[in-house]
Amino acid sequence: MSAKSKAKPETKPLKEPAQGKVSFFPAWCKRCGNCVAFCPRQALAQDEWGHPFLKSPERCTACGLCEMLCPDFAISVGEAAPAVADTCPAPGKPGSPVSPNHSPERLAPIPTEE
Amino acid sequence: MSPAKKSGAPASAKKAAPKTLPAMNRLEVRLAGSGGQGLLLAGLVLAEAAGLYDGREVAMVQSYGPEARGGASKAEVIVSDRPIDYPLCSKVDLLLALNQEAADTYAWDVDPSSWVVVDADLVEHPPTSRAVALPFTATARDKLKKIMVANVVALGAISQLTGVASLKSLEKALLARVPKGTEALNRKALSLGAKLAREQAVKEKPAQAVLSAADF
Amino acid sequence: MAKTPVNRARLLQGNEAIALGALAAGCDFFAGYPITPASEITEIMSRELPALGHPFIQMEDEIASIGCCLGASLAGRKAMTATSGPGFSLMQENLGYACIAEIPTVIVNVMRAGPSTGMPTNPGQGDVQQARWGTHGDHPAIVLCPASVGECFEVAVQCFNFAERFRTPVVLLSDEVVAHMREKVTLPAEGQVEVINRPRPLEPPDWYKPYKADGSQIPRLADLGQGYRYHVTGLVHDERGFPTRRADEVEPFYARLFNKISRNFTMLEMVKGVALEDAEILIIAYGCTARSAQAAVRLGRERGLKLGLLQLISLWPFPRRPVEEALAGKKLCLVPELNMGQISREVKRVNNGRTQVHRHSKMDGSMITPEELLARLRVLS
Amino acid sequence: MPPVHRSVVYEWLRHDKKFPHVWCPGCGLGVLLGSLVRTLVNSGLDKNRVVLVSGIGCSGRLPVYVDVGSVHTTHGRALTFATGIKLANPDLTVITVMGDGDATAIGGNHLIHAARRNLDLNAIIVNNLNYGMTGGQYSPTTPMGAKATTARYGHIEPSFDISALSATAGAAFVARSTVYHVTQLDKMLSLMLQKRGFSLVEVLSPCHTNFGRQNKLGSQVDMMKTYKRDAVRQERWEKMSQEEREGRFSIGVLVDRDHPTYLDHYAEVCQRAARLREEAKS
Repeated sequence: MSAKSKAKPETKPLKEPAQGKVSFFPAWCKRCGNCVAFCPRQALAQDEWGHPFLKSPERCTACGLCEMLCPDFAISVGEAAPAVADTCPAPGKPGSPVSPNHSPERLAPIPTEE
Repeated sequence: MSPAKKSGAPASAKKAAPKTLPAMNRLEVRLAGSGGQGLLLAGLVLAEAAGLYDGREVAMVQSYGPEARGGASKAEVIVSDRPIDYPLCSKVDLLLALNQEAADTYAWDVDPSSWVVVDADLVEHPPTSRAVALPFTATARDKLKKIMVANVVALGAISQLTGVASLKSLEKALLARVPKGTEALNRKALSLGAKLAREQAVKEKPAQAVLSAADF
Repeated sequence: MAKTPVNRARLLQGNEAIALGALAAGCDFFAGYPITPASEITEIMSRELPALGHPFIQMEDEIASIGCCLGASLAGRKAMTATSGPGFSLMQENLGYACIAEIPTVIVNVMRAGPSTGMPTNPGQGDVQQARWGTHGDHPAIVLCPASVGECFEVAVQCFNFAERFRTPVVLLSDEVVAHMREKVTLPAEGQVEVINRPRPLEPPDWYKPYKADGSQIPRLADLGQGYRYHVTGLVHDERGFPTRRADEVEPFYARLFNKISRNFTMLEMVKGVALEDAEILIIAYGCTARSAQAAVRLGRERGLKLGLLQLISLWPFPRRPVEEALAGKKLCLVPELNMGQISREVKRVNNGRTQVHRHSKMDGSMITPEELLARLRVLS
Repeated sequence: MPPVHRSVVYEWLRHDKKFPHVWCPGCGLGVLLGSLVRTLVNSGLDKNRVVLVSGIGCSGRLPVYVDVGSVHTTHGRALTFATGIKLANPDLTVITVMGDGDATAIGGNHLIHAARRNLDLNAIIVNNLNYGMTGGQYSPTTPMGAKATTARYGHIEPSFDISALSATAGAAFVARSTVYHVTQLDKMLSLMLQKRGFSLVEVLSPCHTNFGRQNKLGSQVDMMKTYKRDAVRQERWEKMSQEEREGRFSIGVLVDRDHPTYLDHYAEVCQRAARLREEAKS
């Protein structure tokens, strides 16, 4: 994140705050950081495990860029967020609740060399 | 084995059944010349005449590759009453050579019983003294004013010499192949060739003439 | 096709007969690249297919040609390509793809003397083992080989029928002599040719698994773009077509790939016998060499030699049972080939030391002559 | 373009295929996959009439995730299979996804001929400047001087400009985009699908695992930021001087022209052939 864009004055009035409208599917998230890095309003942040969360819901305009830039279909904007609980994940299911210390890479099929 | 024995048509048999074709047990014909002399067409017409109109079994192969565009090229036609097994000439019964190079290149397997027919003007040194030299190209040029029908003149001649295909069938096969508007020319070329063979070759070398033209 | 009098005798070239056979078998797609001595097939298809409203395309190379055929076949067409040795070498990769993805297609290889450019206008039979083992990895192969113009037509039809029935690529191995020679043939009239079409799925799309087979071991193939949205890959795949490396899925996959062919050996083993009943000396031959062998049998019998010929139409799977039967009780067997012994090796394997088997190899760009065979037999017997 | 609800996107992904997919964390192929699915949804195409074809490499794994007919072919040959599919059934929308090595090295010949032929195919070339799946060897698009596992001391070959190459070869539509400019990427893919004739979109995508690491370019976030920094809209690019263009690249529609497609010509051939047949019969 660049400091420059942070300092940008807000010219446009904020849209309706989109609190609760960004869902994360941790089972699919590979914690690449695209969403956090390219959120135009720096509404997202990574937790200590690298998983993104909506840190500043009031800044979110539900523009959907994080969803589009997520390579793993692990973010959904504009839907009611499923309850994220600290329970055991059901791997591979979109929206499945997952514990923060779960490693999604382990679920990925091993890439085959060609 | 002479062509006479092979084609199995003694002179007497012809008169008894003028409409029936004589039995034929594998007659091998090689037509050779340079690319552009129309030997592939001659071979096709010969094969179709013998196969489709005379009702015999035929196999035909032709030379491929660069020699088809100049140099010595050839087409080989095998005619038989029985199914043909080996499709190439094993001992040629008739070699037609329309230029010197072809006469030199393709005469390696002629033997004393084979017919060797060469163009009288274009083959200066026939491969054997028994060769029948007929003026195919000169006839086409002088009498028909179309040098390109020399191959058809030659076809008419070899039909008379060996009976490999009847003249009637040759004419049918030829007319089915040639471009529209050239039918009369080709028909005339064929009959001139047959006449050449009858008048010159058969008269001059009656010992070798096995089948006379009258029957076909 | 125009109502050509197909049931009238015609003078046809081997390559022409292959093209007409393919059309009679329902071939409605052709992609090819010119190469001697196979170009006539491509030329004829370029003339016939547009008139029928079917696609023909000349691609940028042989790799593209077979790729194009495989794509078309997946989209429901009966596709064929034709080439010769150098092009066949280029096709090997996608031939393997067709094997593993189980895509029906017919590849004509008109053999010429090789390796490499070799002798483009001279016959050879050096691609026999390549047609079997040319691709990497292990897979079964169906390879048929005609010896006459009439057989070119029949074998082309058979190739399509096998390809469709077994959902596999089939190679038609012709050679320069057979391809270029013209013979009088009477083709069957339209509708008199047995045509087999691939089994298509019987279940609705949601239940379809492209690589799940019934007892026949041959899965049903849906046309791409007709509601069945399945995945095709050259990776080893599970029944749904998705890549897998699980041993419990990989092993059955390979087993099925082989079983679908090996369970049908009796249908696939095609041979023709000539004078085998009382023969003492056996000749086993295929392609143009079988013609020399036929002549040798005729001439040999005229001279009192009891010769018989087993002509192989299917080279792969190798017709083990007919060859074993023909070998039984013969004192001598000669296998003439225009290579250094690619089929004689198979005959020796099948014979297992019981009969004297000799190869007769010739690699000078010309056909083996009947007299040459008789001379060889005189020396051997 | 109207926003596509994620739930619709999920409908176009294969439910029986394991997610998360095989690509590295942050790989641009995932972004492209999302963009492609959104575009397909927006285009109003019937799932059953779309076929995705790919070659070999990381990009080759893309079609398997989309719930359409999908063919994962041999290395470099995607366009040949696609040609066959399109000719066999012209009603289908055929989209090929290839990598830079796939499309311009081993499949380079097929690419230029597909463009020349102008068959109505859609080609997406994901350009990550190296061979990712096999471990970061140099490809025809690797920049001069860059490091690769087969160019340890710096790459010495000039590189291909994929878009210029296909434009010269005769493609009807050529566009360039990056996985950072994702809304623009959506638009380019949508234009590509609408276009008749051979249409191609070159998509720059970071390979931080191989190319990035070897050339010390940082994470994919850093690499995507360079796209943001260096990309210039084609309209502006045309007005820029040579010096200004140095080190930058243009994105947007580079070529958009109308000429008859292969199938237009082939339909004429069929008519001509059928007419000659009729004449010969009578």
